[in-house]
Amino acid sequence: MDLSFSPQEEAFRQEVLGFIAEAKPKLPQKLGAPEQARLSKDDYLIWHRLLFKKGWVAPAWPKAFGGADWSVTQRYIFSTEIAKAGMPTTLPFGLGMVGPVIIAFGNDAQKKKFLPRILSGDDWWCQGYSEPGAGSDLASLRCRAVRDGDHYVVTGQKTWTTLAQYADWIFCLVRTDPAAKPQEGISFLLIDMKSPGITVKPIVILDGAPEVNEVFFDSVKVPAENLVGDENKGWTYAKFLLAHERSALASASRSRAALARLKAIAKAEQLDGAPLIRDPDFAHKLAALEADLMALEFTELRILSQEAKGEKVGSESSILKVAGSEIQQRVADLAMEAVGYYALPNDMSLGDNEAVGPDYARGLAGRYFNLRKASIYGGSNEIQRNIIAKAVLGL
Amino acid sequence: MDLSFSPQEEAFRQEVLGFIAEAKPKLPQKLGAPEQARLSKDDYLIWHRLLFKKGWVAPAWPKAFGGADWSVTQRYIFSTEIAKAGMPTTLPFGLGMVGPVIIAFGNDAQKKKFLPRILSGDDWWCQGYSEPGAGSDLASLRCRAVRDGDHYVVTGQKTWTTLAQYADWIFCLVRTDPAAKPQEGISFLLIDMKSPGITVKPIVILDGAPEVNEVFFDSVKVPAENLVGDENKGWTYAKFLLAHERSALASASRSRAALARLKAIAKAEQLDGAPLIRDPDFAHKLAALEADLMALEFTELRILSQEAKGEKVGSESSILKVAGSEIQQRVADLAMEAVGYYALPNDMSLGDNEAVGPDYARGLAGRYFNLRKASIYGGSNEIQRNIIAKAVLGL
Amino acid sequence: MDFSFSEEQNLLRNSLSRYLADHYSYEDWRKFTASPEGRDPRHWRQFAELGLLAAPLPEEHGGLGGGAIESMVVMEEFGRALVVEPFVPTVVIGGGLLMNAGGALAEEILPKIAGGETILAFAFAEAQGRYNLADLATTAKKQGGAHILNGQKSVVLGAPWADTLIVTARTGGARREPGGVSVFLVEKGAKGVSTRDYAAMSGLRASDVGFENTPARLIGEEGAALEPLEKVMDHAIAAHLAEANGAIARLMAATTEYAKTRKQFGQPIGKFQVLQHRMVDMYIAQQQALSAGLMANLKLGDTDGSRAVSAAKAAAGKYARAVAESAVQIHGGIGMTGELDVGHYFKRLVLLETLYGSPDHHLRRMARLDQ
Amino acid sequence: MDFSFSEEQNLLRNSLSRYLADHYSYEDWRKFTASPEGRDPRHWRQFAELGLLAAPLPEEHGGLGGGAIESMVVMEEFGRALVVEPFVPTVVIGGGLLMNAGGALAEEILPKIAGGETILAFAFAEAQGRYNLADLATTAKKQGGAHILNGQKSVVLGAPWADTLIVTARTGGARREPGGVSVFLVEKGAKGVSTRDYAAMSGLRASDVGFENTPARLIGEEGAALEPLEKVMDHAIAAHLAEANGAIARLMAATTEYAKTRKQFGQPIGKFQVLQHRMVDMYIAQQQALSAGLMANLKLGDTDGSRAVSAAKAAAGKYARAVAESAVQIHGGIGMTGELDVGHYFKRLVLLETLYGSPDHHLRRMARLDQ
Repeated sequence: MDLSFSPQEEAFRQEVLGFIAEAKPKLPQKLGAPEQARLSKDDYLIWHRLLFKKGWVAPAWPKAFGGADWSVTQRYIFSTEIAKAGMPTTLPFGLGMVGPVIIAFGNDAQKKKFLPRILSGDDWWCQGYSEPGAGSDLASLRCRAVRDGDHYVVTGQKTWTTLAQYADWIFCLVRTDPAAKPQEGISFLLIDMKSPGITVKPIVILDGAPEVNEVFFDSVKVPAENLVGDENKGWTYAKFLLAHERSALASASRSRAALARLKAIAKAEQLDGAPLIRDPDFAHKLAALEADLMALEFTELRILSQEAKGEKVGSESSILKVAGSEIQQRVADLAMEAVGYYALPNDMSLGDNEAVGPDYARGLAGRYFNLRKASIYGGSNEIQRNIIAKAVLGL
Repeated sequence: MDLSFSPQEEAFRQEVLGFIAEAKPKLPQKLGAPEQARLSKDDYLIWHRLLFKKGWVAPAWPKAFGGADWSVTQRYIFSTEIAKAGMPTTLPFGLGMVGPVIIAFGNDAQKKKFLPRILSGDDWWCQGYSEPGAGSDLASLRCRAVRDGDHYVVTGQKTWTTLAQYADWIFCLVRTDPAAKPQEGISFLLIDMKSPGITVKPIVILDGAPEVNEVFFDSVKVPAENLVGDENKGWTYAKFLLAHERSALASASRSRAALARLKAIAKAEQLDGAPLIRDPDFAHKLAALEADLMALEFTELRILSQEAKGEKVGSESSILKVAGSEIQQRVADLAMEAVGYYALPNDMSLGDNEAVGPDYARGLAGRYFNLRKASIYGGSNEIQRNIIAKAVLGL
Repeated sequence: MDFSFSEEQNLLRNSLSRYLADHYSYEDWRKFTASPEGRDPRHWRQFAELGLLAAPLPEEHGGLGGGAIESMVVMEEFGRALVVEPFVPTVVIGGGLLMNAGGALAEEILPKIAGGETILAFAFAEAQGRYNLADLATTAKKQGGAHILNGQKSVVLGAPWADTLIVTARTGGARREPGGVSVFLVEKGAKGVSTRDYAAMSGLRASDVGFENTPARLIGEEGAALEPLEKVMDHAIAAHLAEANGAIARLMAATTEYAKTRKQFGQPIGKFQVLQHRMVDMYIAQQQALSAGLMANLKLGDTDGSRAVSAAKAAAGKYARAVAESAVQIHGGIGMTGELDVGHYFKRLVLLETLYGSPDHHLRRMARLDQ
Repeated sequence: MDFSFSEEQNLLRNSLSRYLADHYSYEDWRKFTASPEGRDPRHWRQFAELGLLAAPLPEEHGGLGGGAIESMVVMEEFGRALVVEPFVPTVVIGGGLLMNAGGALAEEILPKIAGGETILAFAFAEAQGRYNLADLATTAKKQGGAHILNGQKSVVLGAPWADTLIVTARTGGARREPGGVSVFLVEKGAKGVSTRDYAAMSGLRASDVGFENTPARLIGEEGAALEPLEKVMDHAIAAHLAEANGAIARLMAATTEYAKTRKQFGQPIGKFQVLQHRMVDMYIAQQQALSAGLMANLKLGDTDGSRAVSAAKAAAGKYARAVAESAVQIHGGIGMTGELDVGHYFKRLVLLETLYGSPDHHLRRMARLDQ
């Protein structure tokens, strides 16, 4: 029973801290305040390329493909320190999603063609899963790909495609055998966003940000060599990816950093002439939230320590998604509450205007509204609870 | 839009207040403090008979059967004032359940035989619905009644039978046609508790009180004249009764009275040298609870005003059961919290001992545990939500 | 005891709801809230013609002699249609303070309110003051026959559309002291008024407003405005509770409708038991919020009226939030979009939860009024 | 970073859990908790033989040299079996205060604790004091070489079985002042000790205890006990969090098992989605409570140790209550009975929620330690 890191791990942590100290001044300031950031493609890429140069952009990838091949604990240390320092995460679509799928199921040509450009940031990827009729229920998707000689012809629509407006490539689940049962007959296809017949239409969401998009495919020709693995086996790869996504740790350290910013706001805000943080009601909510977060941090550590020992962690880690998203939402809610009336004009839904009121109020309401997605996207919390009920509790 | 009572209603309220002022000194003191009361049969009957003498024991029954035949508003005024004054309710099994069923579906002989003795309190009734295998799912009950000449032979078991230990009679749902579909083939039978073959076994519940029982029937002979209505039509009568039960108003005024007692406790208890009621955390919880209760009082009034206008109020009133039970439970929880360590010895599970600590602490923990039943008995809150989803929201 | 509306009140509701259905659809709303002006000025004139603005005002000042119930009817319909026009600041607050003060100012302004000839905004909040009406850094001094205002006000809703501001300021006493609070009428075009206009959530517009030696006309008695202010704020809160109930009704209907048609896993999502129960909880919250709003409006002016208003504000804020968050969750991704109206109703409810005091603020007020 | 237990700790757990399975079944428990004595005295002797009582104590005083993790292991198993014996007051609190004070009293008593020759109870609560350890009306005065105690203590858990009491009293300072708090050892049979014994929820026994000029032996420094007391209470709370986790584990297992077998409407109730999700929420609460308990125990003694303990106590209290209330609700009527063990675990968790400070008390302490 030991809470401390090994000397090697501690040395690694110091190395990460050193890197952060060096990198931080090179980053635009808004990268450190996710409540207020509306990041451009370049903003994201600055950080991506700094990590790439250091060889740290793909912590979990094998060395052979240019990854850092870190242990679970190293990855945890890295993402925790990054979060503490208020640095952004890299986007998951290339590094965390399609990359691992190509590594696991792609052929050599695909590995050679795609992996280096994911690492370097030369290719920006997005994810083509959800459809208007298939949100949490992926098996019912209808976007068709028909084989025609050496290529597929893709027709249909994807939606909720995050940051598709910047993307060079999209990885899609498409239906290749409409006669098969819902979960069969699905294939995993890589599609060049510059292909004729693709239209991207932004969806403005609650906080006013053009974060997600609809992507339309009108008889888009896709070379057959862009099929990953076997035709009609796409569901297997999708499940692999979902499992990969769920076990992503360290959302707690993001909430921890957001909580620290919230406390700073509560010290600056006034109530009846005293700092808001001294108000019994606010202090109570803050403490209750932090207590839950501290427990969540240890839940992460417990799962981490299992993974580090090589034990298989299954759907248990879904609780991190459920509890983690609820805590994220509570932090955002309390931050919005903390600024009182100055939350009202600051939901970013009317453009990139400067803050009204104190600078820290900017974007707080938008953040609260935006984070409603945390319990919807990536398998809603209802779906997560279904999974836990079945897989963990055996109900 | 008018919140006040009509002059006639106000005059009635004054009459009720006069009756209460007169009756109160005649009642044992414990009848006024439901948190601490462990009532005997005699305790219940004192109050019952006072009301009977006044002609008020059956507010909703027609005059022809000895009832008061009050309007909905009168009934509301009566039960509200009774609750405010800290007086007990009468038990529902005779007056509120089997009585109305006999009035609606019984024959003249049954009316003559049973109704007067329900009114006078000479017969104590209990309810034989639930069975070990059939709690919220009444349709699956198995207690059998086989017709044999001029009587039925009843074999089986009932459970959760409240205060059966005092009962002279039990009204039972029994299966008379085992071949029929689950909800058919059920009959409504009145059974003398002194019949040979009946055994009553107390179930001790969380607060230590012998409030409910198991009732066993071993080839109990029941005269066929004790069948209410038609054979195999019992489900209809049961549904009639459930609807009758749900629309019982004025649980809010009970919670209001309990809240007043809770406030008195919070004024007497100390925290850091000041009354507990001044503690910001406690005051916050108290105010939040009272705000919900005030809304519930108006929800009751809104339903009352619909009923008073003769509009049919359906499953909408199920929300009174759900919201009302949750508020009841919160009041009990906060009362337990208010007395701190002196809640621990006072759950009554080890006999009728005197209070340990302040007198008002007696029974508070027991009350909290006991009231867990409020969301279970009489159609659990899950069942109520199923009903509302279907009948009100049309889902 | 009777919760039915009078014939006049039903007429008022029907004519308003018909007007809004015809001229204030969500499509219309999207268009004019995105325009530079942020509203369509014709609506205010039509509201005057429909008699809304006169409904709760006294007959001797051009009103129709109604009261809180009329405001409740109007605001519930406004809530259903996400109306942005400042009925409460103009009619309930402005009208209320003037009625209360009486005198020449009331004679002058009340008929203009009733006739739709003026739009008022209420400038009360200050950066340090949060929900405490007496926490004022803005000051006013008597200079000759008039007053001179100096200070800064935050998030004055509707100010970009207003011609006149109602402003709270200190004429004496220390910060947060009950005595020494006064209320003034200020022409928006007056000397020394500076404004920064911006959009606020759910289609509203607001301004931060500065005053530098601005001439102002005193409403009521100098230094004794806190009590009438609290009273008028109770009326404003009660009216906004009705607005929230209109918005809640729309979210409730949209969500159950969506749940009946949207299919996942081969059946309408409304068949999933967890979503059914969640919608039942929404329904219970809706019913409780309705009750809270009714209570607040019916108890205005009673000895326990302020306590009832605070209880209702606190409880209804919680109910509204629960309904709104569930509405988005059950709609899923589509509920997150700015295109669907659900998100805008959500934002209106969050705005109303904050406006004139958070639930915590009102629970504290409740506890204070209990002692 | 490693959350695995050492071999010795696993051995300790295994031997204890085997003993409890063989000799401390729920049937046994029902019998001896209903007996006049309320316990079976053989168990305490067996606990001594199994080395539990020595496990967390230092070797120089007859202990086995373990610490908080050993207490955690013991208490988790105790929680699973609803054990009533006062391990925490005797070993963690008594042992902890004596270890901290050192000296002759430690030399004398610690080996007796380790050997199972003494049972201690901790008399700290007073009617007016609630969870504030310094809010003491009980006083002690030096008289000759010894101290003389006067006062009243409330709900002293385990006191009916104890031979010796640890008592907090004021030797100086005003009520609630940090300085002037002292801790004493008092023979229960000493002059002037009066007790009223009674049963407390979940099979425990307790006493209200009075002292009238009772001779008492000072533990540690006079008037400076509050700091070491707080430290030892952190250990006690951490141990009880492990106990709660044992009880939660039992409720969780009982509930999912019941849901798989109990049928309603033609299928196991565990097939109903609302109950599935409710059990998932129980599971999440269980996992979070486990984490909170682990955090509290691992951070004892760190600079932020007390804050972590308070956070864990507050959060775990909420989780435990949620699990327990759901366990009863899902069991339905049967969960309401005193015959099923579920209700007793529920009561133990409610008791532990209150013991040494409610969740609100600890959230306040957390906030205080943050400033």
